[in-house]
Amino acid sequence: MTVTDISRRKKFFAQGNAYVPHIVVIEKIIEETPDTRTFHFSFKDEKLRKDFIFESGQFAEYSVFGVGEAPFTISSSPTRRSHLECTIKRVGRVTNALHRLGVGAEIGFRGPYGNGFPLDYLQGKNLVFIAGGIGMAPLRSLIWSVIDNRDSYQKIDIIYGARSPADLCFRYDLDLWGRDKTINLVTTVDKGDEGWSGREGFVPQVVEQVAPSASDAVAIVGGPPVMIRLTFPVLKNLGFAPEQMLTTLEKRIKCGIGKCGRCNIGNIYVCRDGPVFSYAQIKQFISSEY
Amino acid sequence: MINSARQQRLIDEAKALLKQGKVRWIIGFEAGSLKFTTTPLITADAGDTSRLVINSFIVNNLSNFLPELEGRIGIVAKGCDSRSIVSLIQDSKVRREDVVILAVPCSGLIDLAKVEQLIGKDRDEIDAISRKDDKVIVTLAGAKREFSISEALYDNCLACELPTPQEYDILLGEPILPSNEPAAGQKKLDELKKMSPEARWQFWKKELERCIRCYACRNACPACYCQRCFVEETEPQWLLPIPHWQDNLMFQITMDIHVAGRCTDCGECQRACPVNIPLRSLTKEMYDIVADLFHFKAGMDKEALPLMTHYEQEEAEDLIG
Amino acid sequence: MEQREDWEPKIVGFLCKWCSYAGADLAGTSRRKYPANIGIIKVPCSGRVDPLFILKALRLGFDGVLVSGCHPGECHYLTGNYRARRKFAITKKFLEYLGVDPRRLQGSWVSASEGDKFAHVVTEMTKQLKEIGANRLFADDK
Amino acid sequence: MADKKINKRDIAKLPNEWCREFSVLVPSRESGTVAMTRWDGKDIGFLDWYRNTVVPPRDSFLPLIEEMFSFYKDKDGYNIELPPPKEQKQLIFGIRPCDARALAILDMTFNDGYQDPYYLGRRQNTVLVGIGCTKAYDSCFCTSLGNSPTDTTGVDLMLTDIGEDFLVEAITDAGKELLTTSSLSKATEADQARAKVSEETARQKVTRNIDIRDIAQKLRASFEDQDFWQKVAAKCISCGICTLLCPTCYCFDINDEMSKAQGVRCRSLDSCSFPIYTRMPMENPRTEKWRRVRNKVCHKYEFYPMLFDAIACTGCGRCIRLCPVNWDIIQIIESVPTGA
Repeated sequence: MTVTDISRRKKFFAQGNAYVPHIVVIEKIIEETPDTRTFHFSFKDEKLRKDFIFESGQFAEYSVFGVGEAPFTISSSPTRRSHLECTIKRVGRVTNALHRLGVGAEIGFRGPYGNGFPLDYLQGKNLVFIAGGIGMAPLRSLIWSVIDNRDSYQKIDIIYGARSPADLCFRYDLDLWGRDKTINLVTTVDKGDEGWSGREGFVPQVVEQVAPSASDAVAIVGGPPVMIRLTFPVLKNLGFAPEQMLTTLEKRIKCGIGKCGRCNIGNIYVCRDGPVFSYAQIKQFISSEY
Repeated sequence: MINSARQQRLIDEAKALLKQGKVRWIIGFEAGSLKFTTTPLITADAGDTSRLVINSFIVNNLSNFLPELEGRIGIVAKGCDSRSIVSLIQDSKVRREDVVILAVPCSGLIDLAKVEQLIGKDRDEIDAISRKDDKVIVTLAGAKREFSISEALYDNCLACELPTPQEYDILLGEPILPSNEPAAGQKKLDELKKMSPEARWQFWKKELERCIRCYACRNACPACYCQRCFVEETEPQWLLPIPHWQDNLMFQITMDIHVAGRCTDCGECQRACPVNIPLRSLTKEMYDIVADLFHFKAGMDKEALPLMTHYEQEEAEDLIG
Repeated sequence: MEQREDWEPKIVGFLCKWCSYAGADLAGTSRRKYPANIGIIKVPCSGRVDPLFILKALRLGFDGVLVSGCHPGECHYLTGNYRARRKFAITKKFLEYLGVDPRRLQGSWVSASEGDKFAHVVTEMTKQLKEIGANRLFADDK
Repeated sequence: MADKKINKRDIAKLPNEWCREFSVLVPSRESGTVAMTRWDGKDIGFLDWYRNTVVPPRDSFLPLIEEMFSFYKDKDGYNIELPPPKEQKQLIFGIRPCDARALAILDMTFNDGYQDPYYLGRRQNTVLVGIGCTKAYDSCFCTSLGNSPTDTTGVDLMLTDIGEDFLVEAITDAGKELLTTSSLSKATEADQARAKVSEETARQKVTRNIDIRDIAQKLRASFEDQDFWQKVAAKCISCGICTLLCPTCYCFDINDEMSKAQGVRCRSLDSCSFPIYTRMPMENPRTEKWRRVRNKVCHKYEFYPMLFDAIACTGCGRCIRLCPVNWDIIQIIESVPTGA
């Protein structure tokens, strides 16, 4: 394999420099869980607001000036262009700083980066979305995009789990998807509480129970590494071939454009060759490097 | 004192330890891939022990590897290394019963940088370097030149207080007494102390300007064993991972303070530095301060309580009002 | 660098919450006057003061650092201040060797009832720091 | 061939001439270590002692610390300013063939896909004048990697020691433009022959060799051989010397630095030897040192060739020479199991 050809990817450089961010303004903040927020934001630059396009699954580098940069996938759908969204869990220095910001604050944005989900490949297929916790963020972008072009796809299953009911993100979306007759939504939590009447159990187990058919289907998995690692074998048992399993990986990414080195899994750079991969592409390394 | 004899004894002992299952690992030195170098040999295979060497270039403080290995370990230790082992035991990083100390009385190691200075040639061009009593003999293009040990040994070796380990299981060779060159080992520090405070700070500023923040000084140091160093903390971020001299110096000062009472003046930090920062001129001063204020010398007394967990009612009183 | 006439030194004080912090409080409530040059950080014990804190304060450009705890024998945790003293002593000596004016780093024992002493310590330290001038140790221009 | 030569006595005339147009860098010991520093117009004595720098010349293109842009906030929000472009052109006098080739290898990464304006800007602004080696360190192994002590890959102008003179070869057009000084005379066929001998003599002095045939395949086959990797990583102390001072290592970190109202976004070199290099708040795929060692070796000899068809190593030997524990990449490469 040689380097992924990215010449056809859309690039939106500020000042002609791949490392310089655009300024975006936070317009709305949604408290998803006690430690996770979704930020709605738009470019400060009028023209860019119109011109900017991206693909589901692509990510961007967000900066809090004076604190630093961190990568997050864009969690809104490219089919809904009034603003952009990203969903961020408070885990480290940059995310803590982001959580301290309010509506009206300016942050830096570079992107979109990475490959996005292969829509051509997904079209006409049955789609099985499997997500855990904040791993729903990139999938949610694709789910809305699929819903907005519903006729191009077949059956849709969504299996979504979190540690506890309070840790389920995008509950407003789950409501809508739950009511949509063309979607089979299954939510689960590792451990329920008094108010919880739904399923209990880890995502891989629930996938086993739901047992989506592999025929003409593609499974799209998003979540913490351990969930991804455990879900692949379950899907394999259900008859999914390596090419039929997609995932989006998370690594420590700094530059976002394949230079700074740290996001590699073997010869693959998650930031430019991914973050969306089929199991076929990464199975050589996934056991020991992810 | 005959190296080949005690080297053979070391090989026999190490082999026996592994074969009899008395240790799981042997840590010693083998010949390095470059001239006048040795390299750590860490092995569980009795067959490898025949590669063990003892010579004037066994520089590394192998106790650095103790905390990361599991199981009982046979370790080759010079005097300074043995002090580090004692210190690690006192800090509960290593248990005494988990180490078999193969003690090597050491008459000092040859400082290749000094030799290069003395002869004005790179080490690659030297044919041979040998040690005879208090002389170091360098052979260059067939010609022999003699230097005194005070010219050619490491500064910390000249100041060595414990050439023969006190704490050991197997002693290889006859004990050696400390050399009488402590003043030679103190020369660089004395020069610094003669300078004005401003000039001293400027000196360190200039030296730390070329620090590349590779952390070799920290990683080569057996006293620096924290799983997570303050330089890696991000909340709060004590210093940026950008090698500006200010942060380099702050890192260095803090590290020296953090290892106070555990530093045995083994000299590994300075030796590890790829850009020749005279780090021992920092660590040795801290060593002297600790000795002066608290009569404490790391690893010299295995009954002593670690410096920072202990106190005397009456000490250093004039420093706080 | 020329020192401005109206320049005032900035001090960081790491004060033990069981004694010196209360002492500072007392100095305030009893309206005992002392310079406003000190910014106070409450610590659970003077033993909590890692020399790293001192270095960081100097690195940030503070002109002086004060570490203040309970008198010997009066530590809430019995021995914390004795251990603090060891750390403090080696730090002070070492910084002096590096070329830092020893007056930039000072230690004191101040109990909860010694509001006057606290005021005195800060006044005296401020005076000394005015003599030695601003901390330009980590400035880039020299 | 219109090669020139210059007498060694006149060598200072070259940088003297060049420093009118260029900021000339030469090897120096000024900083306490050997690095390329700005020429003071006088001392050309490095020719007597210089073998190679400790800090690779890569530092002139991808420096240890670099300001990417500055930012400040005013009433309209954040503003970002790029540093002004460097006006004066740079000339590195005395770069060794291994390090010049290293730059050609780095170009692949920094040119690919998204161009890196900082690195490439300096590359375009710099002329490289190489001096062929006459001596080798006992850690040198350039000849094993298809390189040679007098190789001209990546340089604009090449000087080869032919006894009393240096043979001066213009490799590129930029190199030709440097041949203006009157001290140059025409090289004869005998001089060319002497250069050949000189090269051969220098080659003989490179005593260490590795067999790199099928190395990428061998590494791939051994990727999961944990015993092997644990063994070769045992004595590594996870410092950053072998990476930060490697002429083909380029990994960097990006951080913000604040001073009062203004901030600077900096990039600084990073090392895959450090556990924090891959550390994320919740996970770290390479906490164990053998994984980091494996990544380092494989990146140079397997991954980089897969991506760009070039081994990311030029045999300069710095990683061996400067390693505090004499961790030796040659021995590692030699001992990779055949995977059969």
